[in-house]
Amino acid sequence: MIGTKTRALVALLLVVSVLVSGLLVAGCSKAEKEPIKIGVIGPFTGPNAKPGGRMKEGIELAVEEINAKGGINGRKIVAIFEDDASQPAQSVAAAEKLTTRDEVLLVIGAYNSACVLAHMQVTEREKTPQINPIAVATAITESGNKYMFRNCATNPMQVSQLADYVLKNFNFQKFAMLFENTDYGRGIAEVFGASVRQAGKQVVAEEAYNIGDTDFYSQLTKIKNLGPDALLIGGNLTEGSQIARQARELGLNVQLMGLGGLSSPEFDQLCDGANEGLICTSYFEVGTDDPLVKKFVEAYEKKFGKPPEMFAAAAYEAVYIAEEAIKKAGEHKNLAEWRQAVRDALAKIKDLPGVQGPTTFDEKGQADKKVYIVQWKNHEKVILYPTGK
Amino acid sequence: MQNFIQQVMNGLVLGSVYALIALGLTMIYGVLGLINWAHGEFYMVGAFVGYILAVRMGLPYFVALVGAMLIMAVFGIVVERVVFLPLRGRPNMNVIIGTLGLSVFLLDGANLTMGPDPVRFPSIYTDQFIRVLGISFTVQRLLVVIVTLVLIAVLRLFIRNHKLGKAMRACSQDLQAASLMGIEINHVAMITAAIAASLAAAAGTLIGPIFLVNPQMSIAAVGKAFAVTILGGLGNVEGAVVAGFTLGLAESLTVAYISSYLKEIVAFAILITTLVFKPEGIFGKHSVEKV
Amino acid sequence: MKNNRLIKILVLIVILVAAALYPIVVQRGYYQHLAVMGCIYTLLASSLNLIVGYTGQLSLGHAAFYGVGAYTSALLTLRLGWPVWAGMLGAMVMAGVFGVLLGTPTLRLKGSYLVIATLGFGEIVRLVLLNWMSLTRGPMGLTGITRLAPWAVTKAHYFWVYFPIAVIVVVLLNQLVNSRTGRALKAIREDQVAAEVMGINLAFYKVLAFTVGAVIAGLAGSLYVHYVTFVSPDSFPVAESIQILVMVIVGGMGTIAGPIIGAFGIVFLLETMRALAEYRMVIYGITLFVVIVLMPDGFMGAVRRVSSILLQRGVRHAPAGD
Amino acid sequence: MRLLETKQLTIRFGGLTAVDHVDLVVNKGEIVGLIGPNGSGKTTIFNMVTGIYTPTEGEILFGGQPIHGAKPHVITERGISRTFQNIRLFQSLSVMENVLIGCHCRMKQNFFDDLLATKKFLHEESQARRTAIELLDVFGLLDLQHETARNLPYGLQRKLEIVRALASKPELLLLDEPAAGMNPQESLALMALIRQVRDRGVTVLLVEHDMKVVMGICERIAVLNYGRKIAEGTAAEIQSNEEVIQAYLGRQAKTGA
Amino acid sequence: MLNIENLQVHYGRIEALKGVSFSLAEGEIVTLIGANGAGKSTTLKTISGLLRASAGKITFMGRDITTLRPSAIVNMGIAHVPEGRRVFPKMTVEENLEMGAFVRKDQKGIKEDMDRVFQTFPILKERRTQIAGTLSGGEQQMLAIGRGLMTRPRLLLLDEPSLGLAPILVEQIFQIIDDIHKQGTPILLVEQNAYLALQVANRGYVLETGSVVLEGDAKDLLNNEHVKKAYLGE
Repeated sequence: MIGTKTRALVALLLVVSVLVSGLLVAGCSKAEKEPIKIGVIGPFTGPNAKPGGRMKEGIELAVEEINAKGGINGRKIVAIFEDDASQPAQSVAAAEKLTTRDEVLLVIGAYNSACVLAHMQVTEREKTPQINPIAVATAITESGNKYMFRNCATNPMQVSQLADYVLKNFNFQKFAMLFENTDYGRGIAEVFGASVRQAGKQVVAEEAYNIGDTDFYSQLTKIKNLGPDALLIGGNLTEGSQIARQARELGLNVQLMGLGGLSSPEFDQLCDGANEGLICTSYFEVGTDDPLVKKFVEAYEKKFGKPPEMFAAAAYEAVYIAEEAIKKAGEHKNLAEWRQAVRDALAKIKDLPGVQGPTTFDEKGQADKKVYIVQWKNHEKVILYPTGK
Repeated sequence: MQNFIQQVMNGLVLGSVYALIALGLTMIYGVLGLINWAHGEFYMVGAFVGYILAVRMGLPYFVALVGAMLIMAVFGIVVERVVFLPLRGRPNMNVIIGTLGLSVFLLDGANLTMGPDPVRFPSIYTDQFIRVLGISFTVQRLLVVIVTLVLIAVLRLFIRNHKLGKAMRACSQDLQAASLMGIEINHVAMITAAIAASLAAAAGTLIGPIFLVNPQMSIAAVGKAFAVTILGGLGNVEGAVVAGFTLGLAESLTVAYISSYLKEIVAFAILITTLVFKPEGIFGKHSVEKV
Repeated sequence: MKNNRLIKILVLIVILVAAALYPIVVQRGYYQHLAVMGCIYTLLASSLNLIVGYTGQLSLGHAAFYGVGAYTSALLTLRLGWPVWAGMLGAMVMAGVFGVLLGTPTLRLKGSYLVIATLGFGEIVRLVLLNWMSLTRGPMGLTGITRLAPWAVTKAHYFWVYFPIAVIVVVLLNQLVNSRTGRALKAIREDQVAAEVMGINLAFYKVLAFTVGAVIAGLAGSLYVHYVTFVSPDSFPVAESIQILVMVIVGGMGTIAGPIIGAFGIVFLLETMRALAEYRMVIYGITLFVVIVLMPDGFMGAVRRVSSILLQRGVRHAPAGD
Repeated sequence: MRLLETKQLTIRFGGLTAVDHVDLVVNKGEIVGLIGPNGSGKTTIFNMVTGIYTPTEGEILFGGQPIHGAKPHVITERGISRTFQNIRLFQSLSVMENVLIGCHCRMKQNFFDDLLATKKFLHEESQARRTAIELLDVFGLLDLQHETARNLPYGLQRKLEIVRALASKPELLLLDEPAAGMNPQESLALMALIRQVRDRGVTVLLVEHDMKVVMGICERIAVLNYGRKIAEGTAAEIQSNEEVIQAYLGRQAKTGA
Repeated sequence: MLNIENLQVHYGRIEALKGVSFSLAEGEIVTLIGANGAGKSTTLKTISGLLRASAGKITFMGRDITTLRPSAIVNMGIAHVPEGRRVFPKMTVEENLEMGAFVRKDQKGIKEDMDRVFQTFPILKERRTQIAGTLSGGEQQMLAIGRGLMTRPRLLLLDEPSLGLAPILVEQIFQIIDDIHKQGTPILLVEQNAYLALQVANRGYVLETGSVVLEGDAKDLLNNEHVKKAYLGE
């Protein structure tokens, strides 16, 4: 039998040695002259690993291109990827690690709004500038966080564009909405519902589902019975594709609408034709004749053997925005000063060309971006708006 | 009415899957006396095996279904030898941690080898529709229900009438007495694990074409399977079947007539209610503890 | 007796001094972050240990108390403008109420049934947090939660507050398990019927264990939100309950030191394993299995066994009875 | 003076009547034996008296007050303690802890005293420890106080169970087959022990198969068969009772004697 | 035919058998008597392979069976009717008997043996489709013995067959034991009711706290002073 004394001592020894080992590890990795570090947070595993992977590819490509040109101000850049698996808590841990252990200059990410909302206080506390290329919740740029910049359209921006288009061009009376039970999905439903009602039309069904759900028959059956003219899918491509397929199986022949991710080729693949005629918004289209886009598409296809999609494009663009800001900010010995300088440079960015169109940040850090409205026709996208392009 | 019938059909499809998964869980508990916290992963791995056979290797769907069940049976035997055997007779906590270790291993192993992306698992039956009485479903959905019922019937016959099935029942009632009959406990344990894993594989391969296949599919499944197993009574085979269909229908009808927000809560509400009011399950009898 | 107490106090002082120095020596905020999380998990694992290790009631719903505490504290400070310390008290009270809620219906349940019931309870709490939009903002979570105090800017500040809290809680738990109450809990773990016949009120003590455990987990939840300043239901999945249980069991349940070692050990181990990248969780899974098969009574059990061999103090053979 | 009295005590499990209208009286200071074939309801009666089972019918009076249906811990507080047929010690706790748990219901501190180590806590603890040491000393277990209960040999485990039961300061002690697994010498020692317990002022009711123990120390014996009391009386009366011989002792046992 | 040498068994750290030796010859009934916890059941469980011996040797028909698995031991022809009957409570009487014949493949022989069991226990025939858990204690004991006989054993181990049975039934059971013996099956009998056991047995061993303290012819043991004192309640 071992006395409580001995046990307490053993415990003490262990705790102290664990703490000391932390110290040793910390001591070993002393910084020297190193490349400029950019931290990237995204869902590289978990339910959104697929778009997370595209995001990563976009960043890898941009980093490679910039380094091939000789880096920024003569220094190479390196991207450090941290996985958050779409979990806010993990996202916070990732941000902690990037800002305080890896001491990155700025952070790009993440994918889920909930994750960005969770970790943005970490980057703000560490006064580290952050470019958010994908997460669309309005609260992210409305929070007054001086270090947060976003180079994509927010939920209300794209949803109201979609609603305007549909209400103007179709004579639908009854709308149904099936959306994921997250900040993202609820935001979509709120804005779209408001637009529909404002136009004097009806929202007959508002059904929710959770991320990772696979069976939507129950919700769709219910919706079918209410006889809508159009159905808005407010979610990501995995669940969205299942909704489209199951709607077809149930004989729910209404106009399908969606956002963002539903314009990606993966969505088309997973749908297996069920997306025929679906109208959705898109941040990025391969088939335009913008030279920047052409160059990007070419390089991406060469590197990854497939055409890029929106998340790759958004993340790619974010790296170039970062490059511009870092270039303008110049060299700084002290990391805190350097970060501050990069933030200030980001705030001044105006009409910077990019693959998603020019970027200008307003005083909240939100870029004014327009989205495309496209329709799936025979596995290809037809651009409905803007018609000029 | 149409709505109701359609929802019942939806519920039957869900219920089939729940029943198949829960059957394996309850059998392992009944015979080996341990709760397999990695059972959701059996289902997921089974679905991937079916997917590889049918899509990557291009085998006909039914061949893939049977193939997946056979391969998973072997998988079950390996798991029984490597994981369950060292945990047999250990305290509950050790069993939980041990099988959870297996669960983490399988889940992330699948992430590594198959990638985290959901994949589509097309079968020819997903494109054939049946539209009667104003309700609509694919042949695949009908197939899920029919194959499930057939498997349940076969399993029941096996357990009722086959010598090995009887040996399994004997083991679940009194392991020591069973071994005194000359029943080789290790064989029964392996057969049980094999059947449990192949039923999970059937569930995965049947439902794969309807939904998508990805490593994460195990997580949602396991919670439901626990609810079903408890509702049916731990170790009770008939109970698991009835409870599986009950939960499928309850979920489907909840969405139809109450709210889709409550869909996920249904399983846990059933679980807690059963545990509080009738922990021995719908078919269980209350027994007095011997002092 | 006195000597023992003196040593304990001495040990305590050494720990406190070492802890006070840690953030000064280890400058990297990241390691400080891990140390803060280590303190929070120490509270969680130690409180679960009271339920699982001392009372023998296997629970997989501990993250629910953690979550309830976190949300209560967040909402009280955010919506009602309560000071942080009041939020903490509120979190402890509310989590305690949930402890009673879970403790009562589970009185009849044992073994696997109890585990599954607590698992279901944890999921229901999470799902309610997820769906009660008007209160919790659902999946969006609550942001901008008050920091611990205006002066608490760095992680070192948090560590200096949280570590002593963890120490105080552990000391109190140590006192508790070596008292009449603690003996009653252990008796229940060993043999419920015999315990009852020895005059121990089963219902009272089981609910007490759940409640005390919940109160401490609630406190941990409160410490967590005022540190991270964000909370969403995603932070309290079943996986979190499992993680806490792993800390208790791998550390060694039914011991005071075990859960502390488990908490710090696993927090730091998982981070060290980040180097293994995508193989991390696969290896973690195998490790868990191997550890539980080789060290069924956890790290402390193994320590006890090894030291009893080293000290040549094998089990004393009792004198023959006849 | 009647210390324990059961009136028409009955319990049914499902269709089975395990105890069937049994009247039993134990007077203060007596040693009473309860015998009968396995499954005749002896232990079930113990379980009802100690509150583990609730009787279906009938009454149990202790010191003239009804106790049937009360929770076991309440009954222990009233002054009834017991041991078990298959030893139920707190196996992984020390001998001392086992006895201290026996003291549980006689200790007056509350949860907060325990948590904060108040004066009351210190006083009650040292009091309980003194009681425990005294008991362990009297029964010769003091040297083993730090030993884990599991490591004790069978006979000492039985003894410890009795000591633990005595720690709750009972007026009535129920012993369930205390001589089970003991050899004749051990049984002799046990008989002395039981007498010693009685001499401390504790009334004893015991279930036992070892007729030598039963006949040797019991002042009165009640015989159960199929849940019913078929006889009651002194050892000599029971040994010559025709029905008892037929149901339990066996004819040969009598002729052999 | 059965030979036990210096058998030792531990439950964890507790020594349950401290070196027990005895033997049983073809055609014998041998009984082990002793108090609860003396190690009688432990001995039987070790013979049938449910427990592992920590030392010592068990030979059956000249073959060492000490480390064989229970199923192999059943195959060798040792049937163990466990204490407390242990019938399969949710199976019918017939299914229970079938389980007894689990290791056998001769359908015809099984059928014959089942008829024989029904002859020996007519009550079981009446109840053949009844669920075993609903039988009375005596009927369950008969079923347990019948189930043991279904293996067509070369040696029958009976653990406390009279436990908890009414005296009338006890007599009946012992009658049956005697019959089985007369039909040629040797029996190793563990009994608390030492008197009855020694009446029916050829030889006996007295176990006390894990050791054999006395052995001899049953008749001699019946008249032994120590046995009389300790086990016959005289």
